[in-house]
Amino acid sequence: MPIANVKMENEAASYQKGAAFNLHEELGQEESYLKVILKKFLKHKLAVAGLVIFSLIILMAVFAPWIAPKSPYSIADEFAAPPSKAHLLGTDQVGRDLLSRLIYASRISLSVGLGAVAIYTVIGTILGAAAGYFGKAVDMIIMRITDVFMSFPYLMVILVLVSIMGPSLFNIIVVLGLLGWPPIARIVRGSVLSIKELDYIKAGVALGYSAPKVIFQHILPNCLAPILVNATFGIASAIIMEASLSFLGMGVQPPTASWGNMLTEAQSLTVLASQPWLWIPPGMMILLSVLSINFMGDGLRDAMDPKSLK
Amino acid sequence: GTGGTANGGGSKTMFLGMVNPPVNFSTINSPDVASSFIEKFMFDSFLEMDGPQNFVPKLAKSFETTDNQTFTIKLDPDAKWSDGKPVTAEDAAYTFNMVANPKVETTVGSYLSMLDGLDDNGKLKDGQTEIPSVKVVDDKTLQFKTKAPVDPNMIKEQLGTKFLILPKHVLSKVKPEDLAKDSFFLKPDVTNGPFTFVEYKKNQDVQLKANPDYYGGKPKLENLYVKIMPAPNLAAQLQTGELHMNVGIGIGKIPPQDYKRVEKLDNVRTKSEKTIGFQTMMFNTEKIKDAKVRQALVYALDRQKIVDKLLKGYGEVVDGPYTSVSPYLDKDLKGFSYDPEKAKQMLKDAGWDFDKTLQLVVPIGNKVREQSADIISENLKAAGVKVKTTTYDFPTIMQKGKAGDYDLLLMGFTFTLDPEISSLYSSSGAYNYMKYSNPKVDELLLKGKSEPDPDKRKEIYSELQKIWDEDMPIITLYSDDDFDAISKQVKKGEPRVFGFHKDIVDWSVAGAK
Amino acid sequence: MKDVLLEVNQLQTAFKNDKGEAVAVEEVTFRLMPGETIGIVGESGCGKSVTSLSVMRLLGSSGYIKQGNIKLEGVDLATLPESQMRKIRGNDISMIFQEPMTSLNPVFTIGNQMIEQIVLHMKLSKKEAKKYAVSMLQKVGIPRPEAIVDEYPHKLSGGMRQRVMIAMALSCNPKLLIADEPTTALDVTIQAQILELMKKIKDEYNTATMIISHDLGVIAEMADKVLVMYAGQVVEEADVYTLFDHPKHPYTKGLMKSIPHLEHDQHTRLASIPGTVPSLNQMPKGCRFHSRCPYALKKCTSERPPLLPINDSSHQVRCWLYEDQQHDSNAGKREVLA
Amino acid sequence: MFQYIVRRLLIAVPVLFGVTIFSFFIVNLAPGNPVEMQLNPDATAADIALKKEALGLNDPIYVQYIRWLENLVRGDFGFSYSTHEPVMGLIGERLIPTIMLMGTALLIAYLIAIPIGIISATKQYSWVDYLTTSFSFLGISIPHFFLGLGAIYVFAIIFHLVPTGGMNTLGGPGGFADTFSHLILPALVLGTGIAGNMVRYVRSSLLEILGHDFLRTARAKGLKEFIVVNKHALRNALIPIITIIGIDIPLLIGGAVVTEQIFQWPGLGQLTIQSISSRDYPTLMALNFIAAITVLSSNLITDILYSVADPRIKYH
Amino acid sequence: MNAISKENNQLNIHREPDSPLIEVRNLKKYFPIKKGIISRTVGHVKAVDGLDFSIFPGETLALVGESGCGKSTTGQAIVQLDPQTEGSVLFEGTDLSGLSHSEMRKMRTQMQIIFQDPYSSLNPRKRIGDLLAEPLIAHKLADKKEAYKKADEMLEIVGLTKFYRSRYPHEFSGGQRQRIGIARALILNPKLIVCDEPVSALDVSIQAQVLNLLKDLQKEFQLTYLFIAHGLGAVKYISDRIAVMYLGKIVEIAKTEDIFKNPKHPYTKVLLSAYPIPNPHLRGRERIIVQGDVPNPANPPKGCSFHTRCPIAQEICKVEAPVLSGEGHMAACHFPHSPIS
Ligand SMILES: Nc1ncnc2c1ncn2[C@@H]1O[C@H](COP(=O)(O)OP(=O)(O)OP(=O)(O)O)[C@@H](O)[C@H]1O
Ligand SMILES: Nc1ncnc2c1ncn2[C@@H]1O[C@H](COP(=O)(O)OP(=O)(O)OP(=O)(O)O)[C@@H](O)[C@H]1O
Ligand SMILES: [Mg+2]
Ligand SMILES: [Mg+2]
Ligand code: NI
Repeated sequence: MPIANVKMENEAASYQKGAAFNLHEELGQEESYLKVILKKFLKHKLAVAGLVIFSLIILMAVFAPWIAPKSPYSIADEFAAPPSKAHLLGTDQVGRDLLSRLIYASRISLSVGLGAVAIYTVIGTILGAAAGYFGKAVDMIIMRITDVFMSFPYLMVILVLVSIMGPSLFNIIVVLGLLGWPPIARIVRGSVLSIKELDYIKAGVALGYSAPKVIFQHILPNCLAPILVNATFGIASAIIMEASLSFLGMGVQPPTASWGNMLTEAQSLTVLASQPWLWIPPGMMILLSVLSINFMGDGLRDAMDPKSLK
Repeated sequence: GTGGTANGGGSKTMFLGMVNPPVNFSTINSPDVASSFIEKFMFDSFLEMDGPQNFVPKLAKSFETTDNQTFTIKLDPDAKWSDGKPVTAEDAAYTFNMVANPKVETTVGSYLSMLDGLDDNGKLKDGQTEIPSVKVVDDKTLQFKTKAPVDPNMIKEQLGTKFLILPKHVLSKVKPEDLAKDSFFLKPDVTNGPFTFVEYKKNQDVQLKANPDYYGGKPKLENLYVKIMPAPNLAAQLQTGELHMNVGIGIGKIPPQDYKRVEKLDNVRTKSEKTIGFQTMMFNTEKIKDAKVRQALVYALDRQKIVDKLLKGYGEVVDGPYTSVSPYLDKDLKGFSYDPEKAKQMLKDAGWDFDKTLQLVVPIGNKVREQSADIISENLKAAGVKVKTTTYDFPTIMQKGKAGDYDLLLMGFTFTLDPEISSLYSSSGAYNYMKYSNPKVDELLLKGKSEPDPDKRKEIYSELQKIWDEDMPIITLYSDDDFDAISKQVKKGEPRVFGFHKDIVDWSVAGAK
Repeated sequence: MKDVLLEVNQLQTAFKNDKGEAVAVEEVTFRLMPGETIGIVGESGCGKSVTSLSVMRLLGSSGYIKQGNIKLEGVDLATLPESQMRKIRGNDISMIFQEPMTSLNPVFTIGNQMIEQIVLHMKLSKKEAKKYAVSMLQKVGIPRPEAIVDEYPHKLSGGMRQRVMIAMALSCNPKLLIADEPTTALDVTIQAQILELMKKIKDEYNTATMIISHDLGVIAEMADKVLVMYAGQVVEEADVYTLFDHPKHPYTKGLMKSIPHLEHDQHTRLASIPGTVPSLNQMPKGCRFHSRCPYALKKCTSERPPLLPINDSSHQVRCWLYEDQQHDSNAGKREVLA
Repeated sequence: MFQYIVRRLLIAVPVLFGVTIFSFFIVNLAPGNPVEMQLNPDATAADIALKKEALGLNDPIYVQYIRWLENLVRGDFGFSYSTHEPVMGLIGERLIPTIMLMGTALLIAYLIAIPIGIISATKQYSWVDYLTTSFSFLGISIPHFFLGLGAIYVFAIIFHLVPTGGMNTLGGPGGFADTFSHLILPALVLGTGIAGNMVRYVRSSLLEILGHDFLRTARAKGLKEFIVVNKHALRNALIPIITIIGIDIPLLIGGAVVTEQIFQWPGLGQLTIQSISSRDYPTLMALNFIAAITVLSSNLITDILYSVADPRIKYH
Repeated sequence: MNAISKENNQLNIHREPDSPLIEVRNLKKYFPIKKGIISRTVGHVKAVDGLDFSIFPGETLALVGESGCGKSTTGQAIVQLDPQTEGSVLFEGTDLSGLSHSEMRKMRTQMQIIFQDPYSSLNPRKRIGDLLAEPLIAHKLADKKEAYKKADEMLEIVGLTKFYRSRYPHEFSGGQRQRIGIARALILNPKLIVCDEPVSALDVSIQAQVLNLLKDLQKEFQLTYLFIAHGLGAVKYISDRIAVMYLGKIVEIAKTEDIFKNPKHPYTKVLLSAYPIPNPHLRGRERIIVQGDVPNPANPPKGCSFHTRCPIAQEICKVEAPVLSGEGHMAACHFPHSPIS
């Protein structure tokens, strides 16, 4: 179609004259969405604090071999020794340097937390979106499968899967990832059901977009907030879950340290009462990373909320 | 005050703390030590072993043989079932027959395998219901005969102290195939021991009551509770006075990390005792074929450190299946001391491939053992051997062990004081996960089992221990001591490795403060 | 002259936000006599609702009255303690909102919500209050009031809900009724019903009414006098006939012209005000309308015009075009504001 | 409503069926086998064979499943492989303690979470809000065993306020007060764990409601802010809060394992762990079945509660 | 009607004069009401209950009526967003329900829709440029560069500037958003645009801008509009013909002037009379205020569906549904000439 140069008398004129001042202002702050989000995010003090702390933890994990003062496995003479010059955080019950273990453990715990949550968020999102968007039989079947999965003997399934695949970090992540999706699927389905009714989605259909395009490009980006909230909680639970898996011998394998199994190893009244260096540091690390992720999530959600951008 | 809030029992009640929950009270079909432990409060064994190979009469006034083949048991004439009926030789014979009956589910069948007239599994032939070699001589006298002469100590330990008899008059109507499921075993109401059953609250406690008509005299305690709790709680409850003692013997162990703390408590005293239980590391001899390599790996282990640090010194390093309690331990063995340099050298000499990674498989459930795995893998690494540790729950371990799906496997055992240990070392042994097969060993084991003379047996087992050190299919890592704490309120009674139930009738506690 | 019921003087209302504050209502001044109806018109976001909420003192935690006073029968509401203010709300001043669909609590019955207020202010027993509620529902023309009183809001149509809101608002015989876009969400035929009802009620109770709308038709139908607001300011105030016959402010004029009248000729173009309403954080200097004003003078871009009467009549306008017809008797006040 | 319930129950049947099939195969696929776990070291080959036969483990797995299903239809869960008790009894005796613990824990969770949630929602972005957020994360970051041990240490050992564990004082007078003193600590531990999660839900659902028009109406009536929040807002916020009961109950059944163990509380969680470690298939199957029923029925119950809390929702 | 479309007929000589662009035949859309154990359908909301009308190229047909009378449903059925239960929609003679998915997707370039709410009709997370270029790219009508160029041009056409392309919807006012919505609908160069209350959510001063724009665009691109509204003022300004709907049915359809000058159906009269006139001098005028609400479309009254509220209803109205009749100016009323007071 030849787009003719239509003259919009009134409006065009107005935009030249009246809106001129507006225009300049607005052109000056032409920003990308990402930048807007970033700016909003950076205003959120706690989110920034979270980002800083979390980045530090990530750095710690990445550069563990360079940061850790000792090998996380080598055994000193003093077992369960209190903090000292030689061992800044003391030694664990097998005489290993706690600080080093703590640093190395961040690799494991973060991979479990982030990895498992990433996997199940993807699965849950896809299934939930499909159920919500297509409705009818697809919805029915997916939701029944979700019910089945939710009423599953969780421990048993993990036991079987892990023993078939062998307990390794990767497999733990995969198994936790494969089992965690039902709540996400439900949440996403709910959001999709409500977003699907919005006019801009209808407009997408009217413009002749294919279903995957509508789902992935138009619907899903708009239900990020609840997914994000669930994911931050999920990370904490996955880190703790890994620890409780070692109850059944299915956790991260010794002598590898994770924050979770460092805590589990300290399961004793004596430790609780008189050897706090064994449990406070890993506990703090879990709390700190979970809190920082949460605050980041909060900040991100606020920053991405179109309402808050208005 | 301490204890005042905690138990409501008064001065005639005792509380014991245990970690492993008993499964059921089926005397002939209970799979675990905890069940047997509880059963022995309610059912008397023929004999009690109160020290290494020292047997004292219990239900049996006498347990004798003249030829080491025909044994005669005379039951206590006063022994009565709790319903007033006398305990008779018929009851004993009934129990023997039932255990040997191939239709009866049992876990104690092997105790009878040496009886004449039974097959190698200790079962009756099809169609038979009575063991021909077991005779009821009179009301109180039972006689049985073994296939060949045997060391009477072995019979006394197995049949004498572990075999509990059932009341025939209560159970005779139950079909053999239904016996295992009979409700009698959930609530044994006709028993012959010092205490009678009141209630078992699953995973909480077993409540027992004094049997006033006990032939050995009415117990001083009126009530006895065995409380079940996770190990970390033992120390707590000892401190609060909710417990009078832990039961020790592997089923009520205080975690070593609490030892110091418990020692410092002013309301309890502590004691420790050597045991016959031991923890091992098995070598899969099909995967690590070279005995020199296996020996080298043992040299690499700093077992003393495990004992000193993890067990806080309450334990010992031994090299074979016999701990220092056992009369059969060959004290002249030179043993394997920690020597990483030597280990390295030996490995090199044996042409060990230092790039190979060994799979160390560890069962979960025993904290110290899990921790020792960390030390072991560090030790081996120090010797240049790569190790990958994997933990599994127990059923999985059994499967992996059987399938030989491991290189190194940690496992603990408590056998009998008797040195018979074919199930571990014989090439057909049920626990021979090492796939260890040495015809000489098999022969000697058979010989040892059927040798009635203790001195000769000792020689045989000494030789075996030497061979095992040479072949090194399995190494004992340590034997941990029984560390027990007893409330100062207890006037008499304490946990014991041998003969726990021996003088239970005399046990007593002082009233609550 | 009768006593003034409500006197709003130089009201300025602001909201706290992360940048500091945003002034939503810059300058609003008006008086209301008992039984009189004042209409407030203006585009979305110009501060109509904030003005009414300021009178109710329901600005939420972030909003506050920055300047000015609001005198109800001589009592300054702007500084009244919250507990006193609560006694006035729902009693002396009542309010009807735009969205009848969402203004009633979905989990309580109609009766429940009415009784709550009646018991609170009229000190009746629950039973009496319910009877009274039923009679109020009857007054606003709800069929079967005895049954409806026990229904949940979702069972009612929008028009019915707005009737309930009116019944609720009137139940304590308020001196002042604030209706914030009472019919915007309703259909034309229903709107006509509600407007009719409001007129009837006003005649019966002689309640002073503040009616807010952006529909000039509704204002023409209901109001005695009209405030035109633009970007937080009153730009023109006049009695309804004057305003519609002789609008002065360019914005008011533009508004009047851009309404598609029914008698309007189909083939002539609609007049429209170019551009958009400036946002709160980008208020132009000088006259806030100057960027859209076809008659803007140089002065308009830099100096802010005051709201002054034209030729000493009751017709007030905020525009430099009429400077020579106005004389500033309030110079002092203007200085303060500038 | 009645019809709705019936329909939901009918839909639940295939789901239950799916769960049983899946869990039966999963349970049987687990390495290790029940027979070995029940024999002591000296068991003979004949004993093992007999046990296997007696338990029907020699049949193909689908035959075992059908047999199990047949029994189930007759209301029979079979006998435990390890204790030889009827599974029904085994579970029955733990059901009451489980429900008691769960109920109290939920109650405590709500008692903690709702006021805190309200405070942090009404004071959004204040330091109180951040503090409660941090505490709620503390709640989910601390493993239960740790919280449990800590509670025992503080309340039982240092202050002697409550016993360290169990359900009744042994040989004691029994009765409500006694049971309660045993119940309170584990319920508190469990409850605070859940509360952590719940505070966030209460907060966010209340925040959502706080922006609604009808609250302005309530304020315009002259109501006190307290009533506005706690009557008008909370009642609406309850609806999303109800959802998490549906999520929490199933979690509680399985998730109380550790707490039950530490406090020697005789609940289903402990039984689950034991059955897993002895590969007690019939008990495990029954537990899975009950868990599935709980999940499904708590879903149904929440849906019904929805319609009670929200008159707009009516099921047909 | 021909006066208006004359210009178009000249421009589109290849098209048969007077052949409708859209023909709606007996259009029905029932939404099921589900009940019972297996969610049996126990009834229907008859949202649209047998519509027949045509829209000719270049003309604007307005659809007015109260909330819930089925206007949007009709609009969405025409662009096949929510296909009809019964009846057919013919686009240039092609029955749309006979098309396959991919054929329908292609057909969508011919007809577009503009929504009422400018705030929910633009994806908040997409830049304006992307929003506009996306349809061209999705239909492979242009490569990326061209698409964005066209998007820029389109922005200029609707009176915005191309500098806005990298901004997000939230940065625009309602009127601007509605312009963007119009641009999006236009970019595929459709023949028909369904405007579902495009100005109801806008301020008075902005309404006029958008209405003018729509009218200008129609002239320029020979667009055909189905214009849905409930405000009569806007309708009067933009439409050539008006169809008045009540409870899923058309009760009157005629040229705009005819409707305003000479309404036949009492409902139309009521609508006209209820419309608040922005002139205080007309305050005291006679108005017809009907009582009661629109009946439930799941259970519409028998006979004439308006009889429950109709001031002139007779016995026959309760039993017999009137049919739409008349030449050019059609109304469905038994007493189309009775005056109402
Ligand atoms: N709670 C609030 N916090 C911050 N800003 C607010 C708040 N309420 C209103 N505003 C701002 O105050 C200005 C005036 O809003 P107000 O609601 O009074 O407009 P209005 O004239 O009633 O518009 P409408 O016709 O859309 O109802 C707007 O810019 C709005 O964004
Ligand atoms: N998806 C749906 N499911 C069930 N009923 C529906 C659905 N969509 C619309 N309806 C019903 O169909 C009828 C017509 O709705 P429609 O949206 O077409 O009305 P409308 O004339 O556009 O009203 P409005 O002016 O409020 O937009 C209404 O009664 C509505 O409740
Ligand atoms: Mg408003
Ligand atoms: Mg509509
Ligand atoms: Ni004309």
